[in-house]
Amino acid sequence: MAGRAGPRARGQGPKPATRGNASRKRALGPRPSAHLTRDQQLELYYWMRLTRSLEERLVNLYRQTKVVGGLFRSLGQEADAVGSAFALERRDLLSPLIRNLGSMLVKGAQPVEIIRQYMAKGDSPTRGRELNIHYGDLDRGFIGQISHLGDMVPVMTGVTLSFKLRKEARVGLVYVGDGATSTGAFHEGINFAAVQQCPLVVIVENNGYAYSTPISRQTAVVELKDKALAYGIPGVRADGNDVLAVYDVTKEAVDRARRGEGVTLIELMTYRRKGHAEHDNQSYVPTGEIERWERENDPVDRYLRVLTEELGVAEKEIAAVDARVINEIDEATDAAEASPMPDPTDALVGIYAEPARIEPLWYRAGVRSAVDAHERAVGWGTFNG
Amino acid sequence: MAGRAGPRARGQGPKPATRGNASRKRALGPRPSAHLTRDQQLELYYWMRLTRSLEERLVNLYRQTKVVGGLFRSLGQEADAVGSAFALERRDLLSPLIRNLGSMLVKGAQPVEIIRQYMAKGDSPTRGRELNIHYGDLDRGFIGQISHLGDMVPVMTGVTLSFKLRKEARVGLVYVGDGATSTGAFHEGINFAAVQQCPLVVIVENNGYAYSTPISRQTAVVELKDKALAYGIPGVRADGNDVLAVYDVTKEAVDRARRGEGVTLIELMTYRRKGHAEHDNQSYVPTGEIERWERENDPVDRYLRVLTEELGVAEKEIAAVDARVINEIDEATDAAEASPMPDPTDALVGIYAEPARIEPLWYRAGVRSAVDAHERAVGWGTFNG
Amino acid sequence: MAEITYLEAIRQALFEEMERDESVFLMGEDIGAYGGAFKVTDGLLDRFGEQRVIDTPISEAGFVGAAAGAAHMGMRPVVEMQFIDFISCAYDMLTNYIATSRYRAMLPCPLVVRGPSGGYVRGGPFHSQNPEAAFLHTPGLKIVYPATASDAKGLLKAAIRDDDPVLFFEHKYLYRRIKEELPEGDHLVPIGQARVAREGKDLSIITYAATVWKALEAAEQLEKEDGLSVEILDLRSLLPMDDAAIMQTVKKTNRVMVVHEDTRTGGVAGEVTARINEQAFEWLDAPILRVTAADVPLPYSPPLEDYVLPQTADIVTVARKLAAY
Amino acid sequence: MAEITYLEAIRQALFEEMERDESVFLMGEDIGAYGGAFKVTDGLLDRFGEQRVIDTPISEAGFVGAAAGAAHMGMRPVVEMQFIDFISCAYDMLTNYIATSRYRAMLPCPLVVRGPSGGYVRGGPFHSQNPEAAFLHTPGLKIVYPATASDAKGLLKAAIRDDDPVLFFEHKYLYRRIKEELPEGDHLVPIGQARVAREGKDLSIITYAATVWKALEAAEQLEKEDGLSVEILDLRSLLPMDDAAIMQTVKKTNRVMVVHEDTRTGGVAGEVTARINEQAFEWLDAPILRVTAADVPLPYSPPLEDYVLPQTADIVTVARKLAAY
Ligand SMILES: Cc1ncc(C[n+]2csc(CCOP(=O)(O)OP(=O)(O)O)c2C)c(N)n1
Ligand SMILES: Cc1ncc(C[n+]2csc(CCOP(=O)(O)OP(=O)(O)O)c2C)c(N)n1
Ligand SMILES: [Mg+2]
Ligand SMILES: [Mg+2]
Repeated sequence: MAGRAGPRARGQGPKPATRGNASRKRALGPRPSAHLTRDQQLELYYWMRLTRSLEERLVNLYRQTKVVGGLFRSLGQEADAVGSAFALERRDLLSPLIRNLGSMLVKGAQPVEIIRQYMAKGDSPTRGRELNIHYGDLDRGFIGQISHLGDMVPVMTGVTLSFKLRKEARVGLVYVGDGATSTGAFHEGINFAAVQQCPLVVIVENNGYAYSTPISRQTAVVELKDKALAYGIPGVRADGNDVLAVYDVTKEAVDRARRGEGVTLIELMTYRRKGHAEHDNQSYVPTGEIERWERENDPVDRYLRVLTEELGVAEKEIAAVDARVINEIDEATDAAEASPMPDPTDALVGIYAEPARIEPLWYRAGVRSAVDAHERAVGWGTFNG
Repeated sequence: MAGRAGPRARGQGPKPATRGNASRKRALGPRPSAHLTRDQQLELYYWMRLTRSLEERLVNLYRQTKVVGGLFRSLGQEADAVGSAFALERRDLLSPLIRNLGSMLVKGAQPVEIIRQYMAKGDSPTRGRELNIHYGDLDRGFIGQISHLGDMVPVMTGVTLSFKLRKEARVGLVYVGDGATSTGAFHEGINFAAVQQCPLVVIVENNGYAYSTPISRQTAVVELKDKALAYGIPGVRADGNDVLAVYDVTKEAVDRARRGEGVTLIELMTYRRKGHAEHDNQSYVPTGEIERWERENDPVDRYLRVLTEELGVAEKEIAAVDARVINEIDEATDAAEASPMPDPTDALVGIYAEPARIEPLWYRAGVRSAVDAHERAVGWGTFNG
Repeated sequence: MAEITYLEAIRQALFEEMERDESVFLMGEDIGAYGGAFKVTDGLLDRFGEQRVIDTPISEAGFVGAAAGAAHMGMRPVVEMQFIDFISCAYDMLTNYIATSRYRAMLPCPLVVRGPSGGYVRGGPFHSQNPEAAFLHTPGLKIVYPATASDAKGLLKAAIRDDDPVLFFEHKYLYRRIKEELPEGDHLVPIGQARVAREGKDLSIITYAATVWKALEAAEQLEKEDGLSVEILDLRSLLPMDDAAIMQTVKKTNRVMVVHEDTRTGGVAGEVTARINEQAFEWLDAPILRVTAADVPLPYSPPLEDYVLPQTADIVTVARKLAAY
Repeated sequence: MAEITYLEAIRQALFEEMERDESVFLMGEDIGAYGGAFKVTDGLLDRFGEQRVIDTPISEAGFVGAAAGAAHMGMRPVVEMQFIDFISCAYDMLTNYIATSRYRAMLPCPLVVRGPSGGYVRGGPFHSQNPEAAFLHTPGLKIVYPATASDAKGLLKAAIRDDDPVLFFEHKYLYRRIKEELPEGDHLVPIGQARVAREGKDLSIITYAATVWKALEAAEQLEKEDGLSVEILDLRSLLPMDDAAIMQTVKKTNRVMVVHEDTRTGGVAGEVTARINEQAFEWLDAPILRVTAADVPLPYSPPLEDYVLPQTADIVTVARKLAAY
């Protein structure tokens, strides 16, 4: 088994670009990305850079123990998140997972919100109730995930079913990891969406691992795109580290959904270069695998080459974006650090529409806050997203 | 949609025999059924006839209101149940569903047990605790189902995992209906079995309907055998109303499992000629569909033709089997009718190994039986298996 | 106005709410052409069409989750469990995703999950369940379990209009056994209010669903044979629970019995007892006694089922003990 | 002999039982090479190999169901939930298939489902749950929830040897915070017996899991500041529940508080209260008071979590009220 562990075993690794090309060929006529304006091309870089730099900032805060709970990275997966979300329109809705910070940013999530979430601040989007990037905003078009993997698939089936019932030309996009494809919720959700021909795009992010579990122990299929065959829907595979290829394959599926032709499953080949969460030392990863992906297949480096070599973007334009990103993150960090922690009694607000607030337990009446604080729990870094 | 309803829509109906032949061709060398002795060939007929006649007897008892609860038929599906179970060895284990009375009989279930179950008798295998054919016997090699569809798949994954872990050359067979393929349990169970290469055969009985729901509303795949593609296992389709074809395709999968080559999914094409249960008037079935299947594709008639025309079995041999069957069912009926109802306080026995019996509620201490009886409940005929 | 059954009351509620609000739609197994295993949705497909009466694959987690997604977008899904026993397959979706939605994500999730529940019908262990206790400790959910046709209609209409997720349990034993005239017009029963099903002064029986009728039977008998005046409180709503009404009857009779059909250990009666104990301990002249099913899966054979489930005679026995205490 | 932590005690129990009985094997997510999210199974793969330490796909219903099938065949599976919160995905399998197996089919189903439970660790709503109440009303299951390293080891070994399915909840707050010397040899703690964690005469605190430690803290303070002698009963087993031990402490002190970390409504405290009320009503000099979490999903931010969960000061407040009653 061990030998089969990790993506390399299944011939991924250094040159998935070819697969990406494969998916490009599928496009009728010119690739959708051929229509991107120069600004949009630069924008894609901006989102990827913002995603990476924001996570790096979070790592600093985590090391300073300013982050409450675990920290999750999408290092090396930025193209998959950004390129796919970029294929949506404003009115469309996506359901991100823990590796989809980039998707949320594209959809309008603010760095300051993200940092406040990680710092459990009272003015964070969930007012300190939920962890890390577990939040959403229907107006901006992203919905908050829960930890239980697979559950967002049926939920997005319902979201897109409502689009269909109301004849709105809107599309839904749901992300699942390679590991989450094993859940019953994934199965029940896609199957129902396929029968109902919901305008739904399902993106399976194949990053080689589910926590420590390689795909060889997750499923006996070789290509996750073949899961589509069980639902009578198209399944395609693309290079998840080629942001333009991701944009192309997603855009085609989104257009198809908007045309009322139903569900598409997309497998994006990528690689999780960091551990499941910051605490995970990746001891289970074959030596050299991470380094090789970093060296040969970093999505930001690859896109930088496309920008400078193929699209004629000047170094100083890139530098300007980088500067803007750092500046935005600095401002967000300052704002988040200045934010207050929640008022304890806010915990009693908003469990139901009516009553809007529940009564404190009798022995807590008048008590503003809990009396004994607790130190940071051992091992809490292992909490999952 | 309505047009697509029912099996006919998917090009089944009159001539699934061809598909059966297709599956025969798959066999390497001579079909396994070519090795059946003449006695075994007759035995197959015996089991099918016993299944059908026993259910007919149960219908009489049901009309006499001697059956407690609903009555489930496998009319027109006897070949699928009998032919598949016949491909197992004594040491192998199967998990039947409500349409698999035939499978249970082949595995040694006794008509008197079945009738006692339906009459809720105290000496029935479950002592009146469970309904209809919901019971099992590991020694004889069949396990009791629960109502929740799909749940038996993970359970059989575990049964066969234990065979593998203990290096026993035993095989497990689990039946699911077309409808049950939509459950998360089906997905999680097969996927895990496939990864573990368990010696498991999964038979999907495609009888065109789940209660009133046609396959077109159950899934967007055209052939349920393609569900196998999501698990990296072989999927084959065969004519479920050709008992020899069923035996052949199952035997091949069973041998494969016994060789340690893992899971096979088999789709058996058949048709549910009766309602979901006896109360169901099948108003949702396109007119003529049932009659056509009865006329053109009855598994017993078809096998009778094979026996008499191809295998040279004499009419009087058939008549002898029929007589034996009726005789056995008469005896079983008499024995079951003479059986006592359960002792009420037996309800307190055997919920745990220790204590073997729980105490009655204090206000029931000394009470032998419940005081007020209840009339037969309206609508209980709709209870599912 | 004609008398209608508990089942017809439920169908009327669905019909009226679908007429009133086009965002209301139904999902479930065999609810369309077939009209549902108990025919509760019979005729609704013809009236409202396939877009609003959707037959689902056999995937309780799938379509309950889909209901949540649709609810987020402003729809008002009403989901049928063919038998409530299958709600266990959607347990994660209901307790983790749906119940927490408003609190953790400020995302309203107005939906109703309904289905035939309860025993006394020889349904066996998987077609007779009372799942209320499994959800009682899930903040964010509401739970109702009506005992009359009038409450069935009024509470279902209120549940569909409620801005939070409601589990609506229907007792299948009552579907066609009870009939009554319903109030004219837009009949709503507010969630969270108990109902005094019978006035009395000697002792109180707190119960809900089918056992309300057993309590009424017992009360008649106790009145005749013992001259006891029994008050019966039908909770109707389990979450939120009507503490005020509970304490009122406790303070009136000082003797309390809690009756439910569900198994004893971990059942709703424990919660009721704890609340009385905290809020009206001083008024108790006797221990609060529970009449419930025995702690076993519900067996199917009539003598076994009748022995396991609470019966009128049990209530009578316990009431006498309570009165004599 | 050296002191070991609650977590090491659990690993020792697994190790010893796997050594003793080769039908014992483990299934769960990332329990092999990685050793589990909390490293509970660390080293077991090396010692026992891939056949007995099986990494599963992400399918709680799938591998819990598989455990049942293997158990039928004479194996003794021990299944890990990466976090107990995910047991909700196997709710149907546990309550309908596994719990009923012996009763409806005379089919033994000896297996253990274990996993990190509980809060006080900033885990948020989906990594802090206490699911015991959801299973308490499921006859056929056993439920244990140890508070000490010694009980963790002894109860897990007993659970693995038990002929019925056992839910074994481990409190992650205690994993590495508490240490003690364990008895030598084959240390077993029988399921179904409570433990007096502290002797006292003025009032009783009935609790389990992490709040046992909060109760002990409170008891010290009450002794010092109020001269109150507090008895603490650690239930350890919730199903079956040790009525004898409960009534004994009630009859000794006549004043009772029930403390648990789970939400209040529908929590285990209700069942304990009902049992005391039925079996020892005469001995009560005061109402039974509950100290629990507030009825909301557990929020993640420290000030919120600390406010929602029961704290030592709450126990002190309520104890004083109880003593003065
Ligand atoms: C139902 C469920 N079971 C277990 C977990 C614990 N868990 C959190 S993340 C994770 C691995 C997810 O892997 P994958 O789906 O591939 O996503 P990735 O982290 O690789 O992006 C696991 C097992 C969970 N969150 N939900
Ligand atoms: C999880 C679950 N949901 C719903 C039901 C109710 N139910 C019982 S049988 C049935 C239809 C089953 O159809 P299929 O799987 O095709 O088997 P068939 O009856 O056709 O043999 C349904 C919906 C159930 N038993 N389990
Ligand atoms: Mg992954
Ligand atoms: Mg079918």
